[in-house]
Amino acid sequence: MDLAFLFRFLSSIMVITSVAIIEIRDLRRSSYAYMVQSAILSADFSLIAMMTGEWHMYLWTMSSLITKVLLVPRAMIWAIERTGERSEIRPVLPLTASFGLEGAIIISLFLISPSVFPLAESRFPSSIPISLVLFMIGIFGMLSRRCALKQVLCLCHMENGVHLFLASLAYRSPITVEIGILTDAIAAIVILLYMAIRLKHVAGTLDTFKLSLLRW
Amino acid sequence: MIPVLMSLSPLVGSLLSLFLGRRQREICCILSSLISLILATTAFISVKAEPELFLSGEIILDGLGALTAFLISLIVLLASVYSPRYMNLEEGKHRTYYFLLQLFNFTMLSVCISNNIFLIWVFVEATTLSSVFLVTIRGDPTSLEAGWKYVLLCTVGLSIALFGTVMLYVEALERVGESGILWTELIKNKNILNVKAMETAVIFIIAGYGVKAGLFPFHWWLPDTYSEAPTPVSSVLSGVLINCSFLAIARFYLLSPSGVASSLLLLLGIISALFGSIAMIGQANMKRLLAYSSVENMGIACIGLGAGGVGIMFSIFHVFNHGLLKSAAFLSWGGVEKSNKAEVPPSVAFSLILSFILLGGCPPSGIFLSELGVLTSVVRNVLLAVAYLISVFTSFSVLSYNAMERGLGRPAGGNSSPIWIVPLISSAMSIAIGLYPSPLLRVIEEFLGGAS
Amino acid sequence: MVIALIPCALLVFGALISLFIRDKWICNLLINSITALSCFLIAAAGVEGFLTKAEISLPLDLEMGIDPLSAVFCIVLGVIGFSISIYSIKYMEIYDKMRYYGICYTSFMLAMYLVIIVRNAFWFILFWEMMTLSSYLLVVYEHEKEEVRRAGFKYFVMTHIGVACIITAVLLLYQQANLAGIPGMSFSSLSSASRLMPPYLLHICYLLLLIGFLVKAGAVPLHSWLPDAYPAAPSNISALLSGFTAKTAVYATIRMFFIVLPVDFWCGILLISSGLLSMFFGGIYALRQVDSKRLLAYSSVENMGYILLGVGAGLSLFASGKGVLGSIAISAGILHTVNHALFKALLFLSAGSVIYRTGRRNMDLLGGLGKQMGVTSLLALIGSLSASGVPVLNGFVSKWLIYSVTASSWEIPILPICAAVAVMMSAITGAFLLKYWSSIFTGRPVEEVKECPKQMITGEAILAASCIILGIYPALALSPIAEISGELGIPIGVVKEQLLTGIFLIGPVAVSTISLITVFSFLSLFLLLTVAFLRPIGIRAEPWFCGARPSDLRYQASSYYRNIEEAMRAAYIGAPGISLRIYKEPNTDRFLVSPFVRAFKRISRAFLLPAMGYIQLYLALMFLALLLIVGVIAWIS
Amino acid sequence: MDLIEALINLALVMLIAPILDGFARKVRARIQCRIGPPILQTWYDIIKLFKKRDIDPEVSGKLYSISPYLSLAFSLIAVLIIPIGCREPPLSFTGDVLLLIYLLASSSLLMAFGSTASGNPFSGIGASRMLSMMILGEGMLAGSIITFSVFSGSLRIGSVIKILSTSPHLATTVALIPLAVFVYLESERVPLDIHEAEPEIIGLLVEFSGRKLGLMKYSLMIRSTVLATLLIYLAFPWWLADSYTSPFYPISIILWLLLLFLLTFIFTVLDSSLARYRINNAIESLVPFICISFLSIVLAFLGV
Repeated sequence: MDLAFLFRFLSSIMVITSVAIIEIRDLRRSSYAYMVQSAILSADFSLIAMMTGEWHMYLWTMSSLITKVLLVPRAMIWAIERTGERSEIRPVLPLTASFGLEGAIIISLFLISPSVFPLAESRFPSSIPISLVLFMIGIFGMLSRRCALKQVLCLCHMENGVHLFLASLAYRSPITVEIGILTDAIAAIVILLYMAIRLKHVAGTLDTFKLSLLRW
Repeated sequence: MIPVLMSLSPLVGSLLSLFLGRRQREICCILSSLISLILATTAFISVKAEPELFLSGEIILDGLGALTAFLISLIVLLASVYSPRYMNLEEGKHRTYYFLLQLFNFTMLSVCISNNIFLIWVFVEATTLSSVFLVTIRGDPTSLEAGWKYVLLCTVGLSIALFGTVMLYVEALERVGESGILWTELIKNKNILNVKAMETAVIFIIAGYGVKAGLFPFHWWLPDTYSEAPTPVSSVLSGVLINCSFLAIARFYLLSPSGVASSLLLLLGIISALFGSIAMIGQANMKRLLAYSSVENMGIACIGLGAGGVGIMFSIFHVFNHGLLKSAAFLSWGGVEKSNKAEVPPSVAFSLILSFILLGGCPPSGIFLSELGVLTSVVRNVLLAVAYLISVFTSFSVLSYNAMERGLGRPAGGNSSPIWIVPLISSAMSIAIGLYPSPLLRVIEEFLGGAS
Repeated sequence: MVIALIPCALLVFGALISLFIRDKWICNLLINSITALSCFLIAAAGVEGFLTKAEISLPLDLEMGIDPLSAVFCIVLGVIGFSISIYSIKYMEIYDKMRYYGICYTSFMLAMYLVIIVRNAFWFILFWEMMTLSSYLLVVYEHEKEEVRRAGFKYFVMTHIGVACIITAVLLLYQQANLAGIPGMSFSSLSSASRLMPPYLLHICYLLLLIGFLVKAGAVPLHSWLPDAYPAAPSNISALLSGFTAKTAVYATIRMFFIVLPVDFWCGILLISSGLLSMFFGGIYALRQVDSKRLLAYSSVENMGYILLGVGAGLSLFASGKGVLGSIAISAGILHTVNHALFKALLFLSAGSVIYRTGRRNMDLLGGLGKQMGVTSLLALIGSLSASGVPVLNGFVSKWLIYSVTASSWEIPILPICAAVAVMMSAITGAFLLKYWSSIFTGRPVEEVKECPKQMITGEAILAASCIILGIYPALALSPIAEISGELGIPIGVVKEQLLTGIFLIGPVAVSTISLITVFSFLSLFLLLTVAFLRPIGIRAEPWFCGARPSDLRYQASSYYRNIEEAMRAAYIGAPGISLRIYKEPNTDRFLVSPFVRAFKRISRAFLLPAMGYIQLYLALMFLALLLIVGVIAWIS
Repeated sequence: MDLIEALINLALVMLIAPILDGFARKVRARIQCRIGPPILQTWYDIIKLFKKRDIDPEVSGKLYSISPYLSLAFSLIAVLIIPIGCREPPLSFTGDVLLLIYLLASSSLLMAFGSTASGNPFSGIGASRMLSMMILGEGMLAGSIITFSVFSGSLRIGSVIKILSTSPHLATTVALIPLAVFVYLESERVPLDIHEAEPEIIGLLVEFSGRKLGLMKYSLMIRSTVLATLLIYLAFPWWLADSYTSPFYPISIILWLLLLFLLTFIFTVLDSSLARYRINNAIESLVPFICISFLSIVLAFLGV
């Protein structure tokens, strides 16, 4: 069972978990799904570390484990309790339509990614389309969901995609880069959650359709 | 070591201000930005054609960086001198305001001096995060909504830029090897980089940083953020924040000024110039009007960048002038907001009219020169020149109409507290540059000489 | 050439000084004396410019030079500026924003002076823009009043449309110069560039420059800002505006269309037709005015019609090969510019002194001031008589010269018809100036008013004296003007000989001698007059009111030419169905400016449609654009 | 500028003008079947007026007392420009036609200024009416004279008459009509003498009395004679002597007098048989003549 096959298998599971994160209505369970996905991501990082023998990849897996698997879901649940939001506001798109769109995104990205990103000769060719899929699904989630907290979750999901892309291609970059990018991602998520709580407290709702007073 | 000290002094100032009393906090904020201004001017004066490297290549001091750093520290100093008199915040907000203002200053200065392509991304992202709570300091639903949009849109945009940077890095790794992460290495042997891969990377970078710079299809967060933020913050945001992202775009564009990237910049530039100026026409809220004027001016800068040759020099010069005058316009508008609606103190009215007309591009101002320079670089293609002229004339007439509408007409009165001197400093500096631009142009030329 | 630079330094010094003087009276005195001194020096520079054709080029390629054309306009600016500055020492006391006035007035004077001596297109645009801006700030001097602001805004928009056209035209020329490899933006390089321009581009340049200059001159198709802007400005400023700023447009037209760009026949025809329209509509609308400064504003439009007729005739005659007659026509146009500058400034200053004392502009409410303000009424009389072309005064000579040139150029059929219309218009000029003078200065005094202070009288007296001198001895102005034709490639000797003694005056009589004869006959009659006065003066009695009660019977200014207005109802565009009681001003900008403003507002609303506040929409638009870009690039490569 | 001819012309016109007016009053009387005053009656009136003391209104300004002399001065200068008897007028140069128009216009303008200066509102009404008529009159005069100059190719009255005498054409005859109407208007004949309506004593000269009234009337008469001679010579340009020294000169002077008396006779017959217009239908009646004068310019261009 060589590591490359294991790497590809784990990445494909991540695609399934990403669809789960977007579709699950209940905020608490979708953050759990996010925790699962981050765990798989960290496993991927460790595999890359083993394969390339880069010592600081281990550091990267450790930090992503601590932050993505423990810290962010904890913060998310804390925010869910503070704002009292049980489940998501009914999204505009019905279930089947969003499933269909996500499927279309996945398939189209797998087809066009080789022509757009001619990085065939990199060590992990398979991870590029997968990270793109994660990224686009995250964006699609933010587009189609009304609840602010759900948008934050989709943002974290998108960050996972970016980090996978980063790790699989720029695994030889110095440590300062990884620390910087990771802190930025986490800081953005924490700030967004804090603002979501303030919004709930001040504006009374987390529905972004109602939060659109600034026009023209 | 000057650039490192220059960026660290606001960081130290911000941390210090957490533990001080109300008055001392304001003074500490002003002091730290003053120190960073002095260091920035010494760096600007001592800058040479060849970029100097510090801390094993991580920190760089070249023409473009020094110029933007000087502008940033100047504008933040003006804002920090302006805000004690303008803002009346209770204790909690007062502390966060001054802490974040200096932190914001630190992040922007470090963008100018960072040589590592990833660190540029990290610090630009940090500028967004540090300025969010400055925007939502007022705490009412609209400012929170503006902050929400600001963070979400900028983070998503910048992640696109991250994609581009990673692709660039992979390409550099192959061609240049380990040290490919440093911008100076890349610029030295940019001709051996594979053109095809570079193109897609630069496209993604332009799109990504374009979100922060406020180019047309990505600018939607700009008007809401500027109109909701308190005036000194929006003067810093509009004056210098978009300069940082423009600096990033310029640095990466200079790596591969290929056909596709330059035509993309020209396309985005002309659309944002036209959109910005026409969107300004019907605006009632003055700050939104100035926001759309920022979109328009960034469009003009991108046109200059895309046109290449002398256009690049004048676009950098234009962004510098625009920073000066946009913050002057916002600060003088703050003066008008401060005086009660019935009457406008004559000194504030004078600084408002002066800064708005100069921002529009009236002859003595630097913007007139840079707009003329960008026009000469784009004058070959008649269609582009005509669209460019339309946008420049519309923005000039709308800005001067609004200046006259709000400056004149109300009887002179009200307390003209001395804060109106602050915007006058930057307007006077812009007039001086307009009449005698050669030292600035020399620095930019040396930088461009080194880079190309 | 050094004398030419001293006034600039003085004016800049004046502008800076006025910033720091708190006391109103001292600031006013200082500003006006500085401008008076610098205007005197400007006139001296003009005279010196005749003797030595001086050129100077400062750094940043700011070339300046005084050739005969600039010299004539320098002298005119000097004389008018000097008298207006002296006048405004006392006049500005009724206003209080002295520093605002100080900065704008000195920069306005400086900009006008530099516009007429600069030789570089870039700096020409810069000073033209500076002149427009400072004149705007002066027009909105009393910006507390609502209609002043509205008039100022219309002035701002229309003059800046003109400036935009001029900038575009100069840039077209500059682009041509770049392609042909000719460096720099000086007039000489632009003229050589214009020679190798494709004809269609050249005609676009002509059209744009025409629009730019006609807006500034206030010729009819683009004059709708003028009748609002002049009354809104304080009187000494409107005197300067109508006296010289409109003339800078004439200077620029002559500079551009004769010296820089190749001469073109159809531009001449355009100028002539615009002149004809301005004469006709300026005169007719002036007949109806009840506000004194509006009447004078429309009279400026009319006189600009005469000037454009002269210059346009010159241009078309030049283009059709008749150089000598063409240069005489231009000299006639420039002479009328000089004369009009003098007597229009005099009329505006007299209106100003009436406002200084009574504070009113509506002629219906004024009347009978002639008794108390004797000297002002005499000066106003001199102004209005010279404007309506009474032979001894200066208006007659230039009008007569323009008509004789246009009437005697039979190749271009339109010109004699213009001459006929012009003669008819001169009668209308006499009519509305009679209305102006008599409704203010004659009849029973409406209120007790003292005479105006000395400075205002001296200011007006200088202008009146120059009107009379140029009337009696026009060769004083004609010989320098004739030298201008030397610039246009016509030997000066021929033009001078033609003008003063030649085809225009078969036999020994020169133009100046006609006036000598009139003076001679005056003298003889005055002798008769003095003899008559030896006899006892008649009785002073109540005026005979033909039996009516002599209470406050007054002949209102608005009822002066009611029948003529009735007959010419068709000519008043934009005021259908004149009901003489409700006086509707024909606002041409109802269908010229406001539709554009509404259209622009709608377009900007349409552009902003997607900004509906939904963050999802913004994200969707962002990614749509990104997808588009990536798709196009993938498709290209 | 030969002085003798100038003096002769001046003397002739100054002498003939009042006599013509006397003759007109005699003819009007004859038409109304009454004997009427002697022909020299107008001279007697003027001499009487010069001797009388005049009554000045106290609100009148200085211009009120000077304007009669100014308007007379301009009329006298106009005399020097028109040819009397011989083809070369004493003061002739290119463009003297326009100077003639201006002199006559400013003479009546000064009269209007003087009358308003008298302070009486009724003289204001008179002045505004006179200027309304003058505006239309100038239109007619300008149109016709420019037709003559375009047709004859020069702006000198002398050469205009010389060329006209060779070949009469439709354009010139058409141009004569508005000129004749203008002369009729200037000579204060009934249908158009609104501003000097004697019966109601309202009009321009209501405040003038004594010497000033005499001077004003005298300048009016001289102006109408000058215009009458211009009309005569443009209509019949044939019997003009070459110069005042030629033997044919006295005969042409007599012919000139006869034509003047004939013209006055025609005008007076018209005058006494028509009723006076109100101001607005007077204006409406004059507008067609302006169109005719501009039409004649176009005809002159077509070389008809």
